[in-house]
Amino acid sequence: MGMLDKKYHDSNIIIVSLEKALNWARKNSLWYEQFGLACCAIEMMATAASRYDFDRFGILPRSSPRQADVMIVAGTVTLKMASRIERLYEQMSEPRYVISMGSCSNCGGPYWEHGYHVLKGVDKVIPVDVYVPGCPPRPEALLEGFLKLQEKITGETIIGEKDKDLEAVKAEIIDSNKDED
Amino acid sequence: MKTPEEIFEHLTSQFGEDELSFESRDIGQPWIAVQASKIREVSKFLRDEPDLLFNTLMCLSGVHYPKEEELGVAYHLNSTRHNHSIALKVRVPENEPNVPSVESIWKTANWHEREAWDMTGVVFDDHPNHKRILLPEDWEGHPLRKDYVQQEFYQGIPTGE
Amino acid sequence: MTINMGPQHPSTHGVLRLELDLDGEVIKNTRPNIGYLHRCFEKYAEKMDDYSKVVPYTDRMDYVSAMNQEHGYVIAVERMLELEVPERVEYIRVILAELQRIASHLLGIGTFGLDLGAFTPFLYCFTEREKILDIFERTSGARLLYNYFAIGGLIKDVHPDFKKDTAEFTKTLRPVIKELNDLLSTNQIFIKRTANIGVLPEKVALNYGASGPVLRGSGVEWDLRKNDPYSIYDRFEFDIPTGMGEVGTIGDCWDRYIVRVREMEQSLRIIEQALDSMPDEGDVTEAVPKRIRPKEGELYARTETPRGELGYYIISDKSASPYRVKARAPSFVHLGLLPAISKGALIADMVAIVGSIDIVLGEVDR
Amino acid sequence: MINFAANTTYTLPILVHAAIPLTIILVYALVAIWGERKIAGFIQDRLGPMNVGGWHGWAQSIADLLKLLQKEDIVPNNASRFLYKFAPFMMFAASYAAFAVIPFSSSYIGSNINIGVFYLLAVTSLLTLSIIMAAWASNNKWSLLGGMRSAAQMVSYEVPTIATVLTVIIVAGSLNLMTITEMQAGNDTLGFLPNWLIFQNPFLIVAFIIFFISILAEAHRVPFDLPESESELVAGYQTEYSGLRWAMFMLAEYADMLLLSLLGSVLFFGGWNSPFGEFMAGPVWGFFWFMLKGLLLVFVMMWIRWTLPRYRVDQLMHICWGILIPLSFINLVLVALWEVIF
Repeated sequence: MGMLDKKYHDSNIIIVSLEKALNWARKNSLWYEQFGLACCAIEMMATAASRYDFDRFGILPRSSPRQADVMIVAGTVTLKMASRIERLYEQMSEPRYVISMGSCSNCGGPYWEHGYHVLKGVDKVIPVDVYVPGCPPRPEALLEGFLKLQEKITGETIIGEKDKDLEAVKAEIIDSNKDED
Repeated sequence: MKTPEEIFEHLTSQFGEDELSFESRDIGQPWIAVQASKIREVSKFLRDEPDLLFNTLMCLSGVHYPKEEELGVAYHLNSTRHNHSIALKVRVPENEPNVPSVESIWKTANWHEREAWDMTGVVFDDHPNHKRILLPEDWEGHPLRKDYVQQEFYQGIPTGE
Repeated sequence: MTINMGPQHPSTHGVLRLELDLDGEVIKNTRPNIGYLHRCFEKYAEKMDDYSKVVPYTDRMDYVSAMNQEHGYVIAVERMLELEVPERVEYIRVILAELQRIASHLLGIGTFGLDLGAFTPFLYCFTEREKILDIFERTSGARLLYNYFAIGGLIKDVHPDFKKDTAEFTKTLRPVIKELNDLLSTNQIFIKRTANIGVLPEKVALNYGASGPVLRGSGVEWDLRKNDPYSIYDRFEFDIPTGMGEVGTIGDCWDRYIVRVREMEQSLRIIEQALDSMPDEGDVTEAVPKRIRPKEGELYARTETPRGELGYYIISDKSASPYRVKARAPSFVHLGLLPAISKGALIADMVAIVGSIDIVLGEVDR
Repeated sequence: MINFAANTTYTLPILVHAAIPLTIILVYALVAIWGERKIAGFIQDRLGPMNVGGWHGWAQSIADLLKLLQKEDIVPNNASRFLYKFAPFMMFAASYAAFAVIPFSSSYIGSNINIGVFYLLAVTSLLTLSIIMAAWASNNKWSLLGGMRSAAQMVSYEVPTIATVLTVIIVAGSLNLMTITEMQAGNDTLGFLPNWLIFQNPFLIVAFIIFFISILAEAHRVPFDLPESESELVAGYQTEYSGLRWAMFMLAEYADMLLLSLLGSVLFFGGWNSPFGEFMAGPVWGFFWFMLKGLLLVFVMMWIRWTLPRYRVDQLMHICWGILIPLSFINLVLVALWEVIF
């Protein structure tokens, strides 16, 4: 992901250290898009407020999607809202991340069975990086979600996943399948 | 402060007993059943009569009665002046669900009636903005009908799991 | 010029969309568009196979004042069952409901300030709100949506320190209200932004079905806790604050705001009285029925939530699940009167008006 | 024929002169953005940045900047492409160019020209133009509204700013910022106070208050931050900007804030003069005092930002045309009279 995505075929020492610096900057400056959908938005606000204080981790709200890095889908996504969420996601500038906060946006939550107007999981319309479970999740859980996202960013490369890494991943999957058998 | 029975008496003295009836069940509150064609006149009378002065419409709800193949609209009125309240009820057949709008009497009915149309499919005549309110305009069906079948896709997005 | 405010906009308090017809910055016409959070509450209430299973869904309607939502619903069902609730339960419910009212008003005031550009009071309000949430958490185990009121009682007894915690909190809140008054209520910029803005005359308010602080801000002394007493509210002494047009016209944004601030003080009074006379012993679950099957009939029960009159219209058909539950949400009604009071205002005023009627979209769309 | 030798003699000093204010601006912006978050945290009972880089999150702004460099550069559909791309750079150039006439220390000034004040005010007027450019080019209604507000606000508030600057010029009798600073040296006022202009004439205190209110509006700070008021206009004229271009706007805003504060300290608080006469004076100390005075004013701006709500557009204009402008002109006359009499 990012501006140099897959432009180089091979990594070297310069690219690796540049990669580290860029990842460090990205993970430490996650500005989230300031919009909430439902109950979870209140907990999101509580996380930004004095007691939990998002700003400690450099997380700031931005009201314009253009300047945001991460979208917190905080609350129930309805079918009427789904296309708007999609558009908001498209308006965000790359590199962008999505945190799905709460059961509703993970899978429909309590509105799973008879909720005719509820989208059963926001991942049906946009890709999600981190799922935070809970109804609503506690502020600590949301912070944990951000820490997980930071971990994920640390592992990103500017030249795309190396081929041998892919092979290793494949081998791992085959191994784990064997264990299950 | 008047009891529902007194309010009913007051109403019958004005409109006669043909279009009104006083109903109640085992528990809960009684209500006055009104013919659909009369609801606007009755409402206006209830609002303006000095002894009644029902100046607010608290709630307006649509109900579906599949057994009788009817739709109902319940009006809950309240008077802040006399501190009494009453429920009115209108029943219309499913195939011709037209009820006169009371929007001109209580402005709050505007959104409530739109919601009743949206959820149960009662049509309110002379409503200034008779559109769906909660669901999108291109939604199929009225969800709070007992025979409602959920559509599978909305604009290409699956509504189920 | 027509402009879309929302569904993603910093000051629409959720997913409200307002279509504004503008002439420069002056608003010619407002068309609220709602339904972006329609979560099918009424359908769920019908589909649940037990009356008590509806309670968690009432929480999620007005998620800022979940206790009050539950209170309204359990009262409605208890009236259908003609159920007597133990004394201790009533006291605990009233204390929790009033604490929730304070928490909700704190949030409303804070976000109102935020809409007008004052960021710091918002965080001060949240700090106080966290203290209330701590009490709720120790009592029910949850921070936001509690599912704590059961039909006929409570899910479980309160925390042993409940009385102590609450009494402590009531002492710490009063200085904070004073600080808020210094920071916002008497701030000249704040007054300039809110006085004479979005004036809602008494007659219009009643015709549009307004209730709660919005109606009281227009000078009508109408509070269901006094005018149609439910639970044990008739035992307590408290005043109904109303808008008096101290800095502008009666029914302007400042009046609606100050009513909320003053209501917090009244809630504190109720809590203190209830703490004094609350019985210490008693089983809170003794009256909870095993099986809930009301007889045939229907009723409309209303309670006073922080936002206004919350009504539940419940029809029972002798089965175990309700035939129809309609929730009359105050925010829904208040949003309906937005076009009437926003004509001729500026965009900046629009933000103030939406903030002053203090809507929660979960309740608007249900 | 090009004379290379002559060229180097000219270009090298120019480059050095250009680099010094740029470094100051960049370092200041990184510190100020971090500082503002810390100050906001302190006012709001929280901590502010804590994790990035170790001690109190000192590297926070660096991370932000590095991240903004990586962001995608979006140009909206139907935007006026050239204007859209050019506006942020023009805005930064405007505030950067104005630093040329600021006397940072007794021995350093970018360009010691005789019409320094005039040049500064003229160049900063470009800010308005670039904001309108950005707003109009974005093809977004919120941006446009922000741009119109900004144009009205900045053009209006330039009048009281200039009127108060004029009062100082009447007292100082020079348009050269270096000369104005030099004449404020010494500690003779009432026997112990420094010879700063604010102590020279009681009406200059009024002038300073008007000046400070006006620069709050010029720098778009609360309670006058209408062009980008978050809760009303999403992000005003910056709504469509992302990544580096948006960073340029932020940089320009912060640079503008410092520029106006420094101008204030030159005009009213003696510029690089030490408050203790000869004690701790000299070119290096001069730079220290000068920045300290400027940053103090910046701090007050931040303090106000986190305390007050914001005004409405029409109220803002009323304050300007109804109160500040008449007051500043009356004050101008009074200052002149005072100078004639004493």
